[in-house]
Amino acid sequence: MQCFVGIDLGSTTTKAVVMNEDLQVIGRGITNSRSNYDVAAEVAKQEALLNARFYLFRHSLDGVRALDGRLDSFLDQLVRDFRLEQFLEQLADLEQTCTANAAPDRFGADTAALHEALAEIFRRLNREAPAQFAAGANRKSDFFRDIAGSRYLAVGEEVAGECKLPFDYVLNVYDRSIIDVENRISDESLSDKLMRALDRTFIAFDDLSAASDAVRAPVKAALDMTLEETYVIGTGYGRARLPFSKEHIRSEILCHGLGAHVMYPDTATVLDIGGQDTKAIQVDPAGIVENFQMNDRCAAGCGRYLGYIADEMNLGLHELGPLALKSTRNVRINSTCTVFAGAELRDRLSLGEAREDILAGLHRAIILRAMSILSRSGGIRDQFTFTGGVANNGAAVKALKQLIKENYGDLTINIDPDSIYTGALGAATFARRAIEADAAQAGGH
Amino acid sequence: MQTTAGIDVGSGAIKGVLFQSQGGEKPEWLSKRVERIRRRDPMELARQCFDEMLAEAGLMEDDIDYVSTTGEGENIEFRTGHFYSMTTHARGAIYLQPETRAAMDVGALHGRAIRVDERGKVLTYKMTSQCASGSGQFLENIARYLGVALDEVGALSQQADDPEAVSSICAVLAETDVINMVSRGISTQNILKGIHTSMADRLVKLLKSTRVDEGVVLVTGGLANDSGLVATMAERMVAQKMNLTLQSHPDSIYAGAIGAALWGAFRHQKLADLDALPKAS
Amino acid sequence: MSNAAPQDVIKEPSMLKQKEMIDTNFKSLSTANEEGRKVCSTFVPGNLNELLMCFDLVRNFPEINALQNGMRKKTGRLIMEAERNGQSEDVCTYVKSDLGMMLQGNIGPTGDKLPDPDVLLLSYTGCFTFMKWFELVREHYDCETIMLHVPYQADGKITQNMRDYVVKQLKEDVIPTLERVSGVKFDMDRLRQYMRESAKAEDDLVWILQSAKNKPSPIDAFFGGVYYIGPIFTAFRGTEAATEYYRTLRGEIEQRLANGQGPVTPEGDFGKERFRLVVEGTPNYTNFREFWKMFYDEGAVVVASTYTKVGGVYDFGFRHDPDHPIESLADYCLGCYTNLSLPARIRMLCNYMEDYQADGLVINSVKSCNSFSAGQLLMLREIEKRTGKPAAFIETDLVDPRYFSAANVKNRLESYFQMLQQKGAIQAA
Amino acid sequence: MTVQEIVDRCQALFDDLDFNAVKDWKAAEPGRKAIGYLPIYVPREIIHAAGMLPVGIFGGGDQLEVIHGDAYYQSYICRIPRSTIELGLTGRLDSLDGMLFPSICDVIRNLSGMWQLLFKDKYVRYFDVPQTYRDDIAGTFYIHELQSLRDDLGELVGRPISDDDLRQSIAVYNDNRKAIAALYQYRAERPWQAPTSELYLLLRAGMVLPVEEHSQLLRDYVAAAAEEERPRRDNCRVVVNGVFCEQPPLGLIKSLELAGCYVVDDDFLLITRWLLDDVPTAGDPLENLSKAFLHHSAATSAKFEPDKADKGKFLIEQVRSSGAEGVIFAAPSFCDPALLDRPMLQEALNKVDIPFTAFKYAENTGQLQAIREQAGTFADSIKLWSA
Ligand SMILES: Nc1ncnc2c1ncn2[C@@H]1O[C@H](COP(=O)(O)OP(=O)(O)O)[C@@H](O)[C@H]1O
Ligand SMILES: Nc1ncnc2c1ncn2[C@@H]1O[C@H](COP(=O)(O)OP(=O)(O)O)[C@@H](O)[C@H]1O
Ligand code: SF4
Ligand code: SF4
Ligand code: SF4
Repeated sequence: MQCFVGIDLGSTTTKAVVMNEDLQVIGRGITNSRSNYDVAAEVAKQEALLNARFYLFRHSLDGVRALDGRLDSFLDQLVRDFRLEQFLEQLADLEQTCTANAAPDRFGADTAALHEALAEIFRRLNREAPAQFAAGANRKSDFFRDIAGSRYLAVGEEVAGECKLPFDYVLNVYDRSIIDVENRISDESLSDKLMRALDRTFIAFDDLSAASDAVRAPVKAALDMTLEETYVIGTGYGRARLPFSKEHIRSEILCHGLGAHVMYPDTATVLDIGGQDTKAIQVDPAGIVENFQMNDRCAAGCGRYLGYIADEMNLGLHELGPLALKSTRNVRINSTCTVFAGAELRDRLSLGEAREDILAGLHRAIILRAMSILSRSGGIRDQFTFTGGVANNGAAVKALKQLIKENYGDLTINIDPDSIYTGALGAATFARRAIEADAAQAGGH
Repeated sequence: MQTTAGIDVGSGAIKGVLFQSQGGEKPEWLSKRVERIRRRDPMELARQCFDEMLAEAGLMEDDIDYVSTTGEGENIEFRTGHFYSMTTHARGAIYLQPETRAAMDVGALHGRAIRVDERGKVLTYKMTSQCASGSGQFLENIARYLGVALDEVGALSQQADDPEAVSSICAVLAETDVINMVSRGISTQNILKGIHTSMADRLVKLLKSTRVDEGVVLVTGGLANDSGLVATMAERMVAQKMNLTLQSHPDSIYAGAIGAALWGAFRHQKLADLDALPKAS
Repeated sequence: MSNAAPQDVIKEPSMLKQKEMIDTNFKSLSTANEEGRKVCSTFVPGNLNELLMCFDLVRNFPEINALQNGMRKKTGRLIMEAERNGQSEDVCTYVKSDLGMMLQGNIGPTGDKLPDPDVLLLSYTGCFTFMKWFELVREHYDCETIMLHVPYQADGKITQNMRDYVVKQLKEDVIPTLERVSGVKFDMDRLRQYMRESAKAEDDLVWILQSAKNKPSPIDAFFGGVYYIGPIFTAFRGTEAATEYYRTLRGEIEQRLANGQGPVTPEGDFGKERFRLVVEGTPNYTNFREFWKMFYDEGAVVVASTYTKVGGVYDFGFRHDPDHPIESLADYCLGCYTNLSLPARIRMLCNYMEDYQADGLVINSVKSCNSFSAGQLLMLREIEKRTGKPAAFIETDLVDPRYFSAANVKNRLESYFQMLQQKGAIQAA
Repeated sequence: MTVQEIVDRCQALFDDLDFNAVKDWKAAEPGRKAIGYLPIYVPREIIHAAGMLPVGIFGGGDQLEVIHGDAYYQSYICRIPRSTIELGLTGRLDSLDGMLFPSICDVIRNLSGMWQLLFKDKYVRYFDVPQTYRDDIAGTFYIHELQSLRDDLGELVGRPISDDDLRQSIAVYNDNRKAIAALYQYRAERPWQAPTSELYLLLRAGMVLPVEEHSQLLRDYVAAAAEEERPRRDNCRVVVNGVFCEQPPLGLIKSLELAGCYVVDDDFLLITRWLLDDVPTAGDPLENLSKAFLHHSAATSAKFEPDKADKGKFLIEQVRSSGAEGVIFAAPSFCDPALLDRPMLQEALNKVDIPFTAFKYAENTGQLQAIREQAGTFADSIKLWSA
């Protein structure tokens, strides 16, 4: 089938959206941006195509009675099992790379002890992996770098303590290895991994083993279907470094504007808070950008700021918002310099303020900055759409809603759970339109 | 004879020393410790550091005549007195290298250039501003990203052959710059050297604005351990025809704590002379 | 890519002439001290070039030195030097590159030594920083400083009180002091003669800048304009050389018009004119070419700019007037662009948008210059509102390379041009 | 009243970003008008003579959330104009019938034009003052400007301002200057009795209170302060310079004291101490105001110093007369006048061996650690090394 792909290579995450001819989104994929942009784009696209396969599975399994009405939970389990397979594969790679990097030229007499420690760390990591991907499990993030990284550090500190080995060694081996590991694309085929995941799923759903063949056949059929990448458009911060020709690149502003318009056709104002920039965009009823403003050459108050804070508090990004929502007191925070975030936090803690109150203050500070940029772009008009990664953060959303109400009154505020994909969605829409335009031109002549 | 403790609560690490001296003169080491904070509570860590030093020296808390804090240690409850960082780094630098005419303290978040006289008196100083570009923390993040241990940074930077300048002044955007460089295949050595160069430029600028014009400049603080930064600063100083000798000292990281301990002894002596001793703890 | 072979820049006769004029001036500055000629340092906006010539003073323009150093990529180092010597990171970089140059032996942009000034003529037009700038310079040279205070046109007009004040200062303070410093007696007829020359060149300059009303425009009124204003904003206003330069330039542009050609760019002829823009704000000098390229590569031509009015606003009728020399000098000082109130600046830009049939407005806001920058965001809004045309906002600096982020600027411009294009396509449909 | 009561009152006035004191004053008598002014100097005597309340607008401090104001300013411009705009756009300045923008720097100058555009129904005036000092040239110009302000305000209240009105107002302000001078004198002598954070609040109260009431409040404070014995710390004595426009947060002022510095002279709210001597009440009042301005006014970065030899003299005299041991240069970030002036002033201090330290702040600076450190080191060095 024909597919239109939009890739948004952001400063922190890379997103891809796959669309069919009818402008329906059939797949979304996301990965962390990394030094190898091609890999980031490729991985995001693979993830989106994978997600599209699941979309197809759902269609083809819809009528399979053998699943006993448990299609949703079956597919959810399959996704988790697939993720686990992926994780284990990369973990094995990480172990190998770490072991190779724990070489005597650097660690001298401690090398052997370090190898032992590494073996132990990975033993524990492998052991705990399935639990991390169990239903309802609380993961720090969905990216290998983050999950493996945070667990490695925690387990590593324990093991280093037990082995009386400097923790810095353990840390360093990881730091040396992770770039290589995350920049390698698995050479194993998708279907092999999926089939293994399916085996796992049938273990979880052992009462359905009789249905095995009835399920495997349509899955296999969906897997065999070719997804043709008819037209790809790239956008985002890193777009200029994508191996695409000029026609296949669009400005991120236009993509965000169009993406928001596609999700909510009545959108007039769009706010996007990404990793290192904040954009306020005004669009006309056709989704065309009329005006935009971005933060200047200081990255204060952008998404990355939250990342620093989360690190400082030893929390996952998605845990920040919920914690901040527990706040009961207002704490005014004025500096949003990302790098000083940690210092500010410590300062406040030492003054005896509660973590959740400080966090709420920090979120409000970020949104205040965004409000200024919005105001600079011409203010907020009805309807307002909030996009970008930070839209996933409940505390940021709460602060935003409050400030909009105080300053602009009651407006319709749209926030889509998939808002992080807005730029990619815009790009995919441009891809679809490019083909239409080509077709129209061909027809016209 | 006084036994005094100096505790330097930094944003990256806690440093502590114990000294025996006569009003800050003829000091003798009893003990030293450095503890990376790594998201732990600095106040608890400071206490722990103090206790460990006492244990190592075989002393009791009551044996200590004066506990002085410096850095962010104003709130430590077991202190006798507090001195501000530049006061202590200046004194510490003179202790470590009596020829010092300026101390260049480079820590996790700030850089400070402090001009001193031979007695450890601060003459002028200059600090980096509120924007955290080019601090130790930033270097540490980059090093981790590049998979380099902190103690390797120096050597690697000195192997650079074609350093790549970091264009952003913002530490956050500079991180993205670095990722970009990696993606363009720039070597780790050249990236590190580029960062060192931009940091060194800022630091030398600070130094120059204190108008120190001759003698030894001692690098203190955690980044004194980074031979690459020290070398790059020295290069920049030569390039700018500054008639100064840049040095580092293996105990440079303790400069603040040393200064605090010595000023504590000085103060204790003075108060004893005035018969106005406050009770310790 | 950046390592592509540098292209041979096409030089027209006017360009060669200008280059020669500039070189000669720097040469004459470099020998002034030795040859016993007296030197006056002064600023571009509100400069009294004709008057200074009456006293045989050689004119040195610190702002021009700074921008020339910027174009030659020397300012980064100079600014650092000034900062190392105690200047703040926050302040105007023109000042700092001048001070940095002074600290490093006062070697000018062309490599020629610049002279020690005998007098600082502080005509304080349109910017408070000038005042501190010459106080700082005065710390180094023990020389006379003349303050000519030019009041601000806060209500968009020159009142009689303002004019009287400036005239009085000129007559009772500036002229007597210049006579004393130079040892030359003031001669009103000499002044009139220079002013006659000025007016001629001013006529041609206005014609040249207004040629951009044609479609396609034969000139770029910002990037190209920066070169066109060179002589008349500086040491040459009132000289025959300037009159000749503008005559030649006008001839060349008449030719381009006849041929239906667009502007000349550093890489040769401009391609198809796709967007017509008005620019408010100053150029960036450290990356001048790179910045310009971002425009002409996209077919964007600047048809009018305010920067070409900082050294005098001539397109609304003002000319140096030999019949009322002192009064017209006062009006000239009072009328420079940055001495205009914000509402007046907005009106001027809106007129440009209309008269020059522009598709949009680009504001290049520089960190250095509060005089220009404070309020530009309101200007942007007002102009968008009044003209219905979209505007773009870019932040750089005049001569501080640390504040030019090519990627950032390009990102904004690219988005802006794509937006103009989309809009244009819809309107066409 | 006790010190605490006076300080609480001033603190409440300071915290009130809605200027209720102005509203109350206006409501007390129908038809009353109030005129706002920005730093550093306007002739409040003329406003007073028109029967109006002069109101000093000194930015939004660290408690105002600036949303719309930021939209008008790039990050490299100081904070005071943006918080001032925020105050205006959020209706907090609605009680003002006009605004004066003194000639201090390009930012405030341009703000006057922005105000014309944003608040079309209000009286807005850029108040130009001469940068040259001859009576026959600058004086003539300045008297004209004063006269035109007098005409404008007369028109606004619907009656011309008479010379006698002006003379009487000059006397009232002379009295206020005396009361302030007495307070400064008291603090210089006993800085632990009149901490600068309190002195500052007292001065700020004068920005919204009627001048007569303010003079009384100042005198009450000094009297009350003398009644109480307060603990004296082992602090050094400093002059603070550079705070004449955008204001440091109150926390910063307190931090200086905590870090070991007693402020004994400063250039806060310079308008209250701009004219150095009494302005004569006899003769032509505008001429008197002009002469006072041209020949007897404080030196500050926003003014041109015609004689190189006089650069820094005023500051050195402040140090000497207050018995200070050093100078703290505190300037708002991105403040061209203060920051460009600083190296010259420092040079002047160097020549006479007065120690100094310097840092920047913003009105909403939240992190005071670095500032405490610099002020603390400065205090340490004076304390450890003073004879
Ligand atoms: N689940 C989440 N919960 C809260 N915040 C999130 C979450 N996911 C991403 N973010 C925030 O979004 C930011 C990345 O946003 P994104 O729009 O992807 O930026 P970019 O396009 O610049 O890469 C992160 O820095 C983080 O702060
Ligand atoms: N060997 C090393 N090479 C480079 N940087 C180092 C090294 N050792 C410590 N550091 C840096 O020193 C910093 C801590 O320095 P320190 O002076 O203790 O700072 P602070 O007083 O602010 O805590 C850390 O941020 C770390 O990056
Ligand atoms: S380091 Fe902080 S303040 Fe400085 S530019 Fe970056 S985010 Fe902004
Ligand atoms: S502030 Fe602007 S006008 Fe003033 S000197 Fe600097 S660049 Fe020139
Ligand atoms: S703080 Fe400085 S730059 Fe800002 S308005 Fe005041 S005087 Fe001008």
